[in-house]
Amino acid sequence: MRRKTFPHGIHPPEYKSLTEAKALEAMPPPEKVSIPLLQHFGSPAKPLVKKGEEVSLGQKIGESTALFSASVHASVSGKVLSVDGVHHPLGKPIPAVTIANDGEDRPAPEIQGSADPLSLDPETICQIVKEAGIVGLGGAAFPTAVKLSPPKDKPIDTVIINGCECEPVLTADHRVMLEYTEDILRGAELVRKAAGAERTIIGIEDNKKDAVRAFLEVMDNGSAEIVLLKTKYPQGAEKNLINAILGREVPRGGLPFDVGVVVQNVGTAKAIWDAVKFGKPLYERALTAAGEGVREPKNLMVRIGTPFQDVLDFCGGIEDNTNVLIMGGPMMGLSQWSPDVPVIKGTSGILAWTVPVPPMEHSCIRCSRCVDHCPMRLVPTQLMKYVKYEFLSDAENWGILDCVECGSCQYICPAAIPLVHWIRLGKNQVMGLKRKKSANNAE
Amino acid sequence: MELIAIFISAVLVQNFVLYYFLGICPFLGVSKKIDSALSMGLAVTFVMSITAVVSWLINNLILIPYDLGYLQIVSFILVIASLVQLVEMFIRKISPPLYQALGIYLPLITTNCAIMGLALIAALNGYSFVETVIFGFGSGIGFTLAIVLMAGIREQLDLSDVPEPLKGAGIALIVAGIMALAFNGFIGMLT
Amino acid sequence: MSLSSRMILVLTTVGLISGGFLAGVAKLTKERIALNIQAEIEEAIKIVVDDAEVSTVLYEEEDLVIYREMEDDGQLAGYAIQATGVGFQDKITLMFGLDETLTKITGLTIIDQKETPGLGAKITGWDAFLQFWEDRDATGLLILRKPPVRTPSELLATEINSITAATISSRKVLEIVNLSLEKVRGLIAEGKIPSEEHDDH
Amino acid sequence: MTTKTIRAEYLKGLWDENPVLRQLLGLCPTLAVTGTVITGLAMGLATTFVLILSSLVVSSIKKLIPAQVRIATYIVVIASFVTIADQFLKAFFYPISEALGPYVPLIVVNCIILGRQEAFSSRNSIGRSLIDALGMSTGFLLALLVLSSIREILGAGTFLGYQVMGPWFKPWIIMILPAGAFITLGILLGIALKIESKTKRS
Amino acid sequence: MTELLVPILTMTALGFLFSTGLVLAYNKLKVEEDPKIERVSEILPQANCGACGYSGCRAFAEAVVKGKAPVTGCPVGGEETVALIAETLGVDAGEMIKMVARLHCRGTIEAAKSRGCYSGIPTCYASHLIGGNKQCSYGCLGYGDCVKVCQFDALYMDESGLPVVREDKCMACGKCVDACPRNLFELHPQAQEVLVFCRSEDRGPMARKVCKAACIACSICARACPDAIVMENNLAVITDFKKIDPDKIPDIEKCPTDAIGRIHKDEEIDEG
Amino acid sequence: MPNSEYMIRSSPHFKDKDSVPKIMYTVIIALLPAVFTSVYYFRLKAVVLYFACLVACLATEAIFLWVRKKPFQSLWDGSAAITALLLAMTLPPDLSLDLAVIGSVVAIAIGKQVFGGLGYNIFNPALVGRAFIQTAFPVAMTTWIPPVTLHVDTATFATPLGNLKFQDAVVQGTLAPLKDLLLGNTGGCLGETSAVALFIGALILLTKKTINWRIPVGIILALSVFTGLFWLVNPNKFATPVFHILAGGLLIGAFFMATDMVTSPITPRGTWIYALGIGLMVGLIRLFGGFAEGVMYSILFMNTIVPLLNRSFRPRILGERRKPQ
Repeated sequence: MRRKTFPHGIHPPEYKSLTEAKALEAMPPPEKVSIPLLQHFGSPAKPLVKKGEEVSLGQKIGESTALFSASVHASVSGKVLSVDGVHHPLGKPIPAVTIANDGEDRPAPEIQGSADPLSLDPETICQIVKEAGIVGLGGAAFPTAVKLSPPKDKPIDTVIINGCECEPVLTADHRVMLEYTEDILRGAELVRKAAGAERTIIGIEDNKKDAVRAFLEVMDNGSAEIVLLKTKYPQGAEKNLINAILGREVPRGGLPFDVGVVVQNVGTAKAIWDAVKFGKPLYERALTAAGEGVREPKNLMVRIGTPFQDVLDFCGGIEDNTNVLIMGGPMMGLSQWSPDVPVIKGTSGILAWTVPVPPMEHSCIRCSRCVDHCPMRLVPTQLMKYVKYEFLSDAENWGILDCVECGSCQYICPAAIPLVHWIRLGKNQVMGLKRKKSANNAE
Repeated sequence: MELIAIFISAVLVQNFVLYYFLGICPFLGVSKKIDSALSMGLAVTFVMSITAVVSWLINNLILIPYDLGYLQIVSFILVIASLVQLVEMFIRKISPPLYQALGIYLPLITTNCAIMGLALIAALNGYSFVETVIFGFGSGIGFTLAIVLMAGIREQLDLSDVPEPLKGAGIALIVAGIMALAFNGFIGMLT
Repeated sequence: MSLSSRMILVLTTVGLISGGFLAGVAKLTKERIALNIQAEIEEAIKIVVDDAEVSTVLYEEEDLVIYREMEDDGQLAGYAIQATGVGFQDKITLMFGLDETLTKITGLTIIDQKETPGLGAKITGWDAFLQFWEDRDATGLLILRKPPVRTPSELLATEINSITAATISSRKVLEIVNLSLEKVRGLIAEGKIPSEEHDDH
Repeated sequence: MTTKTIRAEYLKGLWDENPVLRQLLGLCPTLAVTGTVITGLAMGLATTFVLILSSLVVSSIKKLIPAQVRIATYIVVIASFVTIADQFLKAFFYPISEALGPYVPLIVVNCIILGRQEAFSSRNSIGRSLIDALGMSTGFLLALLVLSSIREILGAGTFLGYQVMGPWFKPWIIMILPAGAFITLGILLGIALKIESKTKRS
Repeated sequence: MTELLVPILTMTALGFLFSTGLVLAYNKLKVEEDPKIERVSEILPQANCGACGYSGCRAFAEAVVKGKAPVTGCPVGGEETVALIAETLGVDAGEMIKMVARLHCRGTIEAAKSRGCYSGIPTCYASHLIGGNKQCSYGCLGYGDCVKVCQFDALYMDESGLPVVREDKCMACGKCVDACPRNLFELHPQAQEVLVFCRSEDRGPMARKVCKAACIACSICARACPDAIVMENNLAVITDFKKIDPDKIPDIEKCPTDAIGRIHKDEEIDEG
Repeated sequence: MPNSEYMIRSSPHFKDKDSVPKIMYTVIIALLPAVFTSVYYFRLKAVVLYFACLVACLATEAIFLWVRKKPFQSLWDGSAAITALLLAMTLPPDLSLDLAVIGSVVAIAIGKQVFGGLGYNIFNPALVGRAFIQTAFPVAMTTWIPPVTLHVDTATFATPLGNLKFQDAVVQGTLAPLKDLLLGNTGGCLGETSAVALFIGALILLTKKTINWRIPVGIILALSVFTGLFWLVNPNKFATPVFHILAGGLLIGAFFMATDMVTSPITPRGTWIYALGIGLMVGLIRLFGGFAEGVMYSILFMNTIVPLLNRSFRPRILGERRKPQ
């Protein structure tokens, strides 16, 4: 099988051997879960329960109000302790429903599967997915229902199931592919039906050949194609994945719809199958707890709302000299200041790391490595300088808003400049200016 | 061949800015942004070409036949001043954005020594009519080249950590000095 | 009076006054300036032709002027040739002398040049370049001696000393002289110079 | 007008509003003729002559000129004086005039002169204009002197033609070339700004 | 005689020719511009700071002359400028209230707990982007973005880690208001003495945990002055400072965390 | 909680091991073969020149860092040392030390620090320093001595290119043999004579991907095509492209100077134009210009264009439509 890939990008050390052979382990539900009502950017869901109320497993406790928002469900059964702001992995305190686990895992009565999921029509599938609060499990947590219902004028021809897991260290998706191969295939079929696409392609990087074999074993002919990809970061980023597999380029500021593609993570595909077949809402997810600081790295099935501390304790605790705690992968993950934050739908990994003092920052020597490696073909150093010296309109012209913050540039930068941080800063400022402008125009 | 030599010499070898030190004011003043530098360069090129023609006519049809060499200065500057004012009014009428872009520098073309210098040097070199036109045009292009290169460099310097007292004119002059060194490479290429 | 007519009037008047004024000043200085220019050429001639007192223009074209030089007593002192040509950076105007027989160069001086200061500009002031022009053979092509020598005796009669690090400027001077000499020889062959003298004798 | 204001009017041209170092005016001649002190001085004096006389004329006829032909008139006045200066140099200081080349006629477009007429003489009395012109031209002369001294001493090892550096000194030819002029003036401007910011702070 | 006549004639002719040309061109091509714009523009301080909401002083002048902007639109120039502009345009200036920028946070290094060990670009905005370096998600981050944008030298960071406004120098241009990623600055009339020094919307216990100077929503102040102070999102808000009864100020200052109270004018004079 | 202070920072949390000092020291190592060759050919003179330039450059850098209150660590990042080495390598072996020191001071002060130090300079610092002394002291900078291995007893000696330009070496048949050019057994600047030593260094840089391969390739390509055309037309008057590549400072310029990251374009298309421009201009100067050698001027001239190139040749962003320009 020929290996496909996209231009540019980097190849950081993988560190996957620690956990890739470890089967997913279901972590026992903790005593207390805090389920934030907002798990991605957007507006928080409206709480449906009150303090003191009894809830059951899978019960909807937050109703999505806006388009780009998803419902949330109880991940344990028990009593609601509070509906109040808690620290959140994304930084700001966010209202969350805290539930004391009664240990019974009483399923909610409304949970009902459908006997023949593949016969459902697209609208129903979308509806179920929306009700189940499914979001993209790759990390960005984009509501899946939105992805499944593209605008009418943008016909979809291809569904890509993203099995790249290009982030170093993380192996949860890998394990999901090995252990839930059939579920993923079925979920993929549902996605294809819902989106009205003709074909399904599963993209897997060549460092996970066993997953390819697993798929080939269970696949009945023709239901999906498998494309082997050269291991490279950030292959899992939608735009690069589409470029790698189909050679299509998503237009600037556009979405995969614009080139007739829907991309779903393998975990999401499984979640869709679970939701449609068994009526199971998204209340748990697979994640990798690893890193130098974690004593026993593991792949885990964790209930949403479990505090990081509990997960880390389950993995034997962390080393004393741990000084970085990350939610997500090492390239795009968010550093956490406190282990009290809960696991959310987008938590693909919990990493504890011991990093040395950051290397001394030099001034940019224009080595152009960031230019050579940027998967979006931007000029990160120039963007950084435009932001630093406040030439925001130039930064916009040079495509700062196209940056996907994959971190390739900063990884490769010999001068150790916090490029991604600068670019994020610039993106925010540019967006702020734009908002201001449109507000002024609206006046 | 002679004409090409005059042209290339005016652009690269005896560049008005870097060799004759003419037009330093706009060279420093309007070289902060590439776009405005380009407009300024083109405006100067335009005015230079016209000046070359008109000053040649005056010099060869009036001043030399009547032995009025000493009226060169007054008559040239009068021509230039009126020309520039005409151009200014013209641009203001037909292209307000261009006028906005060049801002206060358009009137300054009057006192741009490059224009006056062009008329004088062309007269001094005793160029023929066609040579004068080529010389005027080439000098304008040379000015444009210098100012646009300078603007490119200064845009990059905007993103640099230049010591406070040197910011602006100081560093621009130093860059001009190094540019003059680099342009030295062209010396002797035409002879 | 309307604005327009006032504008015209003022500018015309200013032009009138300044014109008159300048004409006056020019009248006062004109002669001196002419004298200055004359003096410069005469001085150059004196350098290149010994005992030259009276000059007459024998021949004149765009880049070449030939003077005949007489001593006080009316005896022929030699010829001075003023030539202009392209140097390393810009034009070079120079003057060189020929003896009575038009076969030997008697000296050379640079009137005007814009060569690189301190380098090519040495053609005006560097003794080892200028002094070594005496007694060069003017009947054939002169060539450049490289690297430079220290005394004139080291040079052949057909050789010219060069300037270290300014080879091109020295070569340009040589080229101008060679070209002018060729022209002069052509003129002799055509009988244009020194024809008048032949008539005299 | 009190003595104090006269002094202040005069002194401002030396430093606070020094045309070259602070206002960046008249840079073309500043760069072009400062290869040797003597040409620098000659240029400075010629400029002084033109500046003072045209200030006098402009301030005395300022009321007669309609705004639309203001600049044209000033220029003719200035050009007349420049012509006189040029003729004078040619007649009595021929070698210097040769060395200055086209830069004497170019005094006519020296921004300092027109700038002063625009900014000062056309709005002020004859006396004040005179003082202002004197101050400005002294400032210009000083700047030329400083620059040309540096360039001549480093570039030729001489000052006003007299050898000032020992025989060990190798002249830096670059200093009398355009590149050296630009770099030296750039550094001078930097130093001027540094001094200014220091004095301001204290 | 011709020696004199020719130049005089030439110059006269040239002068005549060009002046005529200019006059013709002037009449044909001139562009009308309201001379008032120039005059107003000359009055303005030329700081080109954009506080008026226009791209520069000249743009503002144009807007004022065209009636698109109020004569009081330039906060930097102060009353004098307003008066001059009003006089030029012949309109009534109205009253101009001196405004100053004020910080709504008292989370000094000591009071507000820091959050982890921040290692990134040392600006408030950058820190704010990744959650901030203080446990409080609403408070001042202390990197002085506001000080950097202040054109009038009216802000400085003091040792406690908070920016201080020199009210005499503050021109109320609003740059700091825009610069603060947490919107802690607001322009207030200088006369307003009582202020809420907190923006935390956290519930009391959480707010107290992260910062000693946080508003813990105890509503003592709101009870003391119900007309002027209300509680919104766990935070005291002054709805109308004019309605604050001066006699009640001591009651307001009973705030257990000092999150509301008078601005300590005396101190600032010492430091400024 | 074992550790109360976790680090808060933006992603990514991984970092490649390469660093600015590493890059700089790789370049220095790559320069060493040529440095040693020059010491072999010019003995003590070479050692003293290298030493003088190193000391002067580092001292100037240190003074600027001190005055501008910048971290002193950056003195040892290797950039000043590279400038010193490159400057020394482009000096005539017999140059007096005061001139070398002036060149070093100018290189660091005017070439680099006035722009803000490492990473901000527009022009290659070593070349600024060299251009300065070349223009200031043209005679000293064009006086050459033969290498000790040649065993000739002349005070001055012409470089192969000087021979070509001023002595009509092709016509006279006195062109330096290619073998000498390869080994460096000829006159010229300290570091430029031995093509082999430079090739070894270039190989190091290319395999380590420290330099952009497009630049040397572009320069050599443009120069070969340009000089090759003239050579084909009249081999009796013009030297072969191979001679032009091996002689003079072309190789050191193409591999070590034009490739200076700070002063070369950051985009591939810009890089090609830059490289081809240098090659072409070297050819023009050598064949028709006033100088025997043109590498320094060509690189400096193209340096002035780099900001424009960087601006005009922004790469096409993924998904961006090609606009008709």
